[in-house]
Amino acid sequence: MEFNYSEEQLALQDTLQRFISRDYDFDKRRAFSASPYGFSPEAWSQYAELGLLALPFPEDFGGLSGTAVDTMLVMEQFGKGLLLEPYLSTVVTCGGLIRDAGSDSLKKRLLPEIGAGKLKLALAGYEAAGRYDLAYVTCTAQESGGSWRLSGRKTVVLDGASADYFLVSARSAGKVYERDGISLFLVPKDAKGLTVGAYPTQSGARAADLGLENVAVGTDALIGAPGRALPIIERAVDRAIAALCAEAIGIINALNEATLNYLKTRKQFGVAIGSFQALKHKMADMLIAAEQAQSMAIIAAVHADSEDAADRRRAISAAKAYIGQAGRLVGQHAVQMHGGMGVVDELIVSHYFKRLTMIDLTFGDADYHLASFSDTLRPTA
Amino acid sequence: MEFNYSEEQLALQDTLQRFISRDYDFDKRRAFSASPYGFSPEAWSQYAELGLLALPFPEDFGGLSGTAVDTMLVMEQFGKGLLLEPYLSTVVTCGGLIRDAGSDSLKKRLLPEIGAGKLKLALAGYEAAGRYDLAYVTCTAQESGGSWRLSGRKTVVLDGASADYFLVSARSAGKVYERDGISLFLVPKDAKGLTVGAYPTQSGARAADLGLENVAVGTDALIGAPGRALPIIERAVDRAIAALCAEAIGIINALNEATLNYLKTRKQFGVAIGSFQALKHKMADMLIAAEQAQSMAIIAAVHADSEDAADRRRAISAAKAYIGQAGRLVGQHAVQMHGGMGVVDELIVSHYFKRLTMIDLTFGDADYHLASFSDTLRPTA
Amino acid sequence: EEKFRAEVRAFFDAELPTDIRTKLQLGRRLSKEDMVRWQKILFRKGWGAPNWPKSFGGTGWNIVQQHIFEEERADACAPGQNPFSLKMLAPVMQTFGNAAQQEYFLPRILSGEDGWCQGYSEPGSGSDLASLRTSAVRQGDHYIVNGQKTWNTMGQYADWIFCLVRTSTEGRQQQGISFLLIDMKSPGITVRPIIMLDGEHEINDIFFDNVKVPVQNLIGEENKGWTYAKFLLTHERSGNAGVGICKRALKKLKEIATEQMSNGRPLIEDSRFRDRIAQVEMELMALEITNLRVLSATANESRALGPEVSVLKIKGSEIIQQLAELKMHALGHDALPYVREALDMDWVGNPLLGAHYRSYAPPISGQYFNQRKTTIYAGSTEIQKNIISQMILGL
Amino acid sequence: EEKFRAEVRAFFDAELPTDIRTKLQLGRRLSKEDMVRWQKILFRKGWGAPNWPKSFGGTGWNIVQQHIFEEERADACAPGQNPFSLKMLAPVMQTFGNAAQQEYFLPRILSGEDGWCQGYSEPGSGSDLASLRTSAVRQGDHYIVNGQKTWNTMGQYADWIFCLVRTSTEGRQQQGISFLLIDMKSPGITVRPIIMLDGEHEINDIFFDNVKVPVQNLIGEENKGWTYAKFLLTHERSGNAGVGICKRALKKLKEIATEQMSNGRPLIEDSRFRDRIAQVEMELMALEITNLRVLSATANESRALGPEVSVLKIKGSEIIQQLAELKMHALGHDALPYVREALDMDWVGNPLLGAHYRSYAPPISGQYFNQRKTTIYAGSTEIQKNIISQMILGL
Repeated sequence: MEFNYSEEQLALQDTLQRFISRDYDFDKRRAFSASPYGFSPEAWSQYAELGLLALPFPEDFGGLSGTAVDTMLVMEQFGKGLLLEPYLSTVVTCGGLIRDAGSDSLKKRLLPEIGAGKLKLALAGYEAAGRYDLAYVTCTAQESGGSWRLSGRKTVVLDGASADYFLVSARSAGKVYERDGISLFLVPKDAKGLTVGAYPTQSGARAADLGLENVAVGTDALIGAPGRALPIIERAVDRAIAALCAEAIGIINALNEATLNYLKTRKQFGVAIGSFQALKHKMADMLIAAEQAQSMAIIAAVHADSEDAADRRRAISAAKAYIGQAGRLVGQHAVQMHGGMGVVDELIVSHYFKRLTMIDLTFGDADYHLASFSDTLRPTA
Repeated sequence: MEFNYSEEQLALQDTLQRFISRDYDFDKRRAFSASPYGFSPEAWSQYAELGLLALPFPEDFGGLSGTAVDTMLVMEQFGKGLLLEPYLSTVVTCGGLIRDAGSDSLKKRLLPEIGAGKLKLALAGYEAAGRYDLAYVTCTAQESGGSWRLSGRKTVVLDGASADYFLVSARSAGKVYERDGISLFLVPKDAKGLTVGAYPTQSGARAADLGLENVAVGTDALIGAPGRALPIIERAVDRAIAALCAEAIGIINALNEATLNYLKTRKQFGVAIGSFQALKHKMADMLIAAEQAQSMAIIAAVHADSEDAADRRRAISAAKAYIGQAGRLVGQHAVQMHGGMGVVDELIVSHYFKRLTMIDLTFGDADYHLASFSDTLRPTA
Repeated sequence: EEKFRAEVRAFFDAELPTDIRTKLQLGRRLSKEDMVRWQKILFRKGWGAPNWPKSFGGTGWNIVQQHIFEEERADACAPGQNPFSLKMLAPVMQTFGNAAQQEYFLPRILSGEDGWCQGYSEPGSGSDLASLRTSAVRQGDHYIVNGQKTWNTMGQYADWIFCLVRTSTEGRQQQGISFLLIDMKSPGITVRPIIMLDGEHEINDIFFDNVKVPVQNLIGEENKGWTYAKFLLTHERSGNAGVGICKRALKKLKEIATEQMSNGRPLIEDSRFRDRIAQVEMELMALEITNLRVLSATANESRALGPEVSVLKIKGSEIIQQLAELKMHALGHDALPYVREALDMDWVGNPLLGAHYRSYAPPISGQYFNQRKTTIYAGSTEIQKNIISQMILGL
Repeated sequence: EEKFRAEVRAFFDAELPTDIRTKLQLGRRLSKEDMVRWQKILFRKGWGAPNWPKSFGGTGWNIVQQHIFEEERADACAPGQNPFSLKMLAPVMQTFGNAAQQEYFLPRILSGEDGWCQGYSEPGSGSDLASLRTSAVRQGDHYIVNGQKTWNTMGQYADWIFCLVRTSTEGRQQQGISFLLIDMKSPGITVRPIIMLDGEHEINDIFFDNVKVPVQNLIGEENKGWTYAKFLLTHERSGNAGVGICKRALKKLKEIATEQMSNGRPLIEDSRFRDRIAQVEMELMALEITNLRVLSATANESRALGPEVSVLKIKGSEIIQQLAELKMHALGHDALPYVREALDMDWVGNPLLGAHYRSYAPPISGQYFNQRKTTIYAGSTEIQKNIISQMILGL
């Protein structure tokens, strides 16, 4: 394994850091979050100019053929800057899914548009009563005379408020929880019969619930073979998890930096509070957690693109579980050590904490992934 | 609930404390542990004189009609002094079982003898492959012409090396793990066909495995109705668990006392190590754990004699689980803060630690009882 | 005791207004009017001050009765009474205040006419309270107060504020502090809302710009304020094990875990999640007894609560945080939405979201965030451990 | 790297004596003869000192190769080589020793002729090493050594001991310390066994009563010993993440959890116990990468290991302790017996017990007790956190 970033990667990292300090400070971010779509369209076009939106796509489709490690590096900066733009949904999750499972014509149609910042996508894979199980699909898909008709509901579609297209999982055969019989469709936001109920999230972005009533799409809207979409979706979500892990690392490191700085500057009883051994040792625990979490994020990135589903499950679930736990420890300690300042809206610390908490709750929390990692340890498994 | 000991109870406590400091210091205890039976027969007769061995029995059988709280108080001292005598097996577990489930003639025969220190008993309820499940009984009992014949094996019978009688659970009907069909028999140590394989335990006492080959006992050896013994045994074990919890409290408090004292006297870098905040806060955690554990031991004692099995299960399992966890925290911290001195045989600290660890592993460890407590929370349960 | 408990429970069943009960059940916002209304109801019953002696119009209940009342209150989803008025200011005023102060202020607290807030912390003085700098300079028969208080809870609703102010800079920090009562309507007072991390307005900065305060509003002697403040702190700490509130939250958690589905079964049937609940429930079982042991010990030795309340504060705050965290995790994806309007009773809601977003869901995540404060305020966990190691362990 | 790994593995498969391998697999006692025999085998292969430069007869392996060797060693159940000889004394001697010392001692270490032990800690000097009091007084061409060392590991087997001794009481404590090499056969040396809490003899008190030590056995300069000691400590800390040993223990734990039964199924099928294993396995997965990151960083910047090894030490010791604890809990009742003889290979055993008391059972509980030392020795976890907060965090 190579643990050092390449020249290009360091340059990219540097560019993003400068972008954040120049165009995305905490106050600007607050304004972006308050705006209708909960992010900055200007920033989005800047990402396009920087090539970020085409990073993971093949050259033939105007991409830069970036690796999962490149994505990791970008997402770390998204964490550090608490960037609100729908990069995870559009580029990593949906873009990556289309790259891996889309037809050539679809790739030609969408990837360059995504790369140019003209198109935003969101994955509608979860339903209310299914918790974190992507196989819980009650939304129906019926084929009739050259078109599909979708009916049902999807919940907490991340970045759903601004998406131009949704990737909707629907059941074309089988019963709920069956792995077979799930199909995936590309549905435009203005499709007849589609309702988008948008709302803000705890971390300041936007999500939406979808209602589909007999929504008609052409057969070309089908991605992958009918009834065979679950592995495709799982792979996309695993990649999204690896990216989320990287975002969490960006936040964890930022929180440690902020807390360490606070310990050195905040004075009580006439001395910097960082001179108290109990706080020193807590800070040491936070550093250890950050180092270990970083290692797990690397494992996730290295296995994110693996074709071997079992090997991927083991790495991704272990990383998501571990980073969920580490994020909890770092987030709670950071707030605690900031005292009163840790629980007010004024400082970025509480916003880091909230985002970290929501990352844990996205795509399955630490307990969910600990269980799925644990289940891979069964001799019978 | 009454949280204050009565005059008599305080007097008893005081007597035991004086006995320990006079006749049972650490060096004497070491010698007792090394002796053939792993305890002091002299101490045993002193307990008889003090009335300890008749404490929980009704007056009609020469007892003092002591409560579970009295037993708690005695067991706390057993913990503090790391007393090795088979009080838990003989008086609390088996004596209590006979008191509750034995026939009048049996009580007349045994309880006064136990009270006088002339008789020692041990419960043989577990089998090797059954882990902590008392319903795992493969040992067989067949009735034929006015007598029962027992065959099979029992494992890790506490205080089995010195017992005059064993209470042996055997299956007279049904399949392994079935709650019905388990019977309980009083078997003398010299019964034909009984082999007693004794060995020392990690906490310096003696246990034994039993082999039974067609051991014949009379019908009067049967305790309770045939096939109906499991609830009787479970109740006796629950009472034993409550007593173990109290013993653990005695040890936890002794460890905290020893550690606090070490923190105040041990000097490094020119100061008492107790002046380091990280250690102060650890010590505070140990005190908190001790207080909470004490409360749990009280809950266990108050419910130990409850007829309501469900209510008992909830209290006993919660207490055993919680005290197992608290003991782990206190034991590990105490050893850690004693540094090198914590991991050598010389100081009593390591012996407290080992006993506390073995208490957790007796009658089901913290995880086992957390699970059984958790299962009582099921709405369907 | 059981008779008393029954009486209390019956009262709550009969007298607690349904609209207020519902708000608390669902974790919706309470208005000032709600709180005053409830205080007046209690006052009519003669229960305006559960922790006061009869002589001042209190109930004269012993510490165990107060504990039972508090437990039943939480279980009934009744609002807590203003702790700054009843548990902090009043004991100080009853012990160190003069007759005039007692006769004027205490009845107005009982009747709900006056609500108080606390002016202790300052930007530079959190755990290190004695370093406070807000000044009060004597001018004739007034003090002129200048400075800033922060972390002031519910000041936006309060009629009066009791403040620690610096009346002297001589000698040790502790020796120059006085305890002053200030009318919130006084000219020169500005209240600036501080938004908490859950987006709610609960605390404030309070600025004093040449605020005139009559000298008769001084409690006890000038420069003796620190003594009164320490006295107050032990009273503040009393009963903050919060066993009643924790039991309520545990009940709620189990309801949620029974409603939410996982693998086609109620979440609580998942042993992994249920074990988490069990772990906290054990802690709470223990805390309830520990709390009673502390109370009965103090009762028997008839003394004020000592440092052992630090144990209760640490455990109580940890448990309420763990319960809040589990409730949030029980929601799964439904923990992500942040719908402010949903915190008002009249929210009709986003129909799509509303279909699965249960009535209990809206406040849950915010409560987890907000509850982080419980290990920080009223003496952070670190401070409590310092107290334990110093005053109990002698380290 | 994979080629190298294969070569190492092949060697262990071929050359490691079966009796030694079995002893380690089952956690039985190793004799001195076992250790010497193994060192001689490695020496013949030219691998007598994996961490030494070629110039001194070492392998000259880089830090990653050493890591691979260590990992394979643990996986193969081969004994570790004497760390006091190879990882502690040798680097000091190679850096600060004179030619005569290097030519005489180093070859004898390689060949297994000499085994060394360490004389550092004293009853009054644990974490605070510099306060040591064992004295060495110059008399002609000898030092006369008096005092007591404790916490000495494996001294009962050692031929030589390297000691920190006080040669001056002037100035700062650190300035009066010298680094001395002492023959364990010297008159005046008494070795008193210290029994560990698991009942085993692993460490000793060593008493020096007017022991004569030739001056040529002084390393470097008199009173400069503290410099050499600190140099040694960073080398001691290297590779003490113990990833290889942890992996081996994890494998063992899974074997045990597959053998032991619970509810009629293998224990590992119980999700509650399996989740415990999973939790530790995750920590270990992370530590393996963290360890490699530290190694590659040091390699790239071609520098000695820095304070980041404290992170490895803390995590590595916690993980090995957790694995030992889980192994013990996996045994259930079989964790209770304490059968000393069962730790010798030739134990026939108590037939009844033997029927279910598996070959892996006898050492398990003792190992849990014994492993408590790992967070204490070589810089306790508390000391390591001090190092992190001071040297990495700048607190």
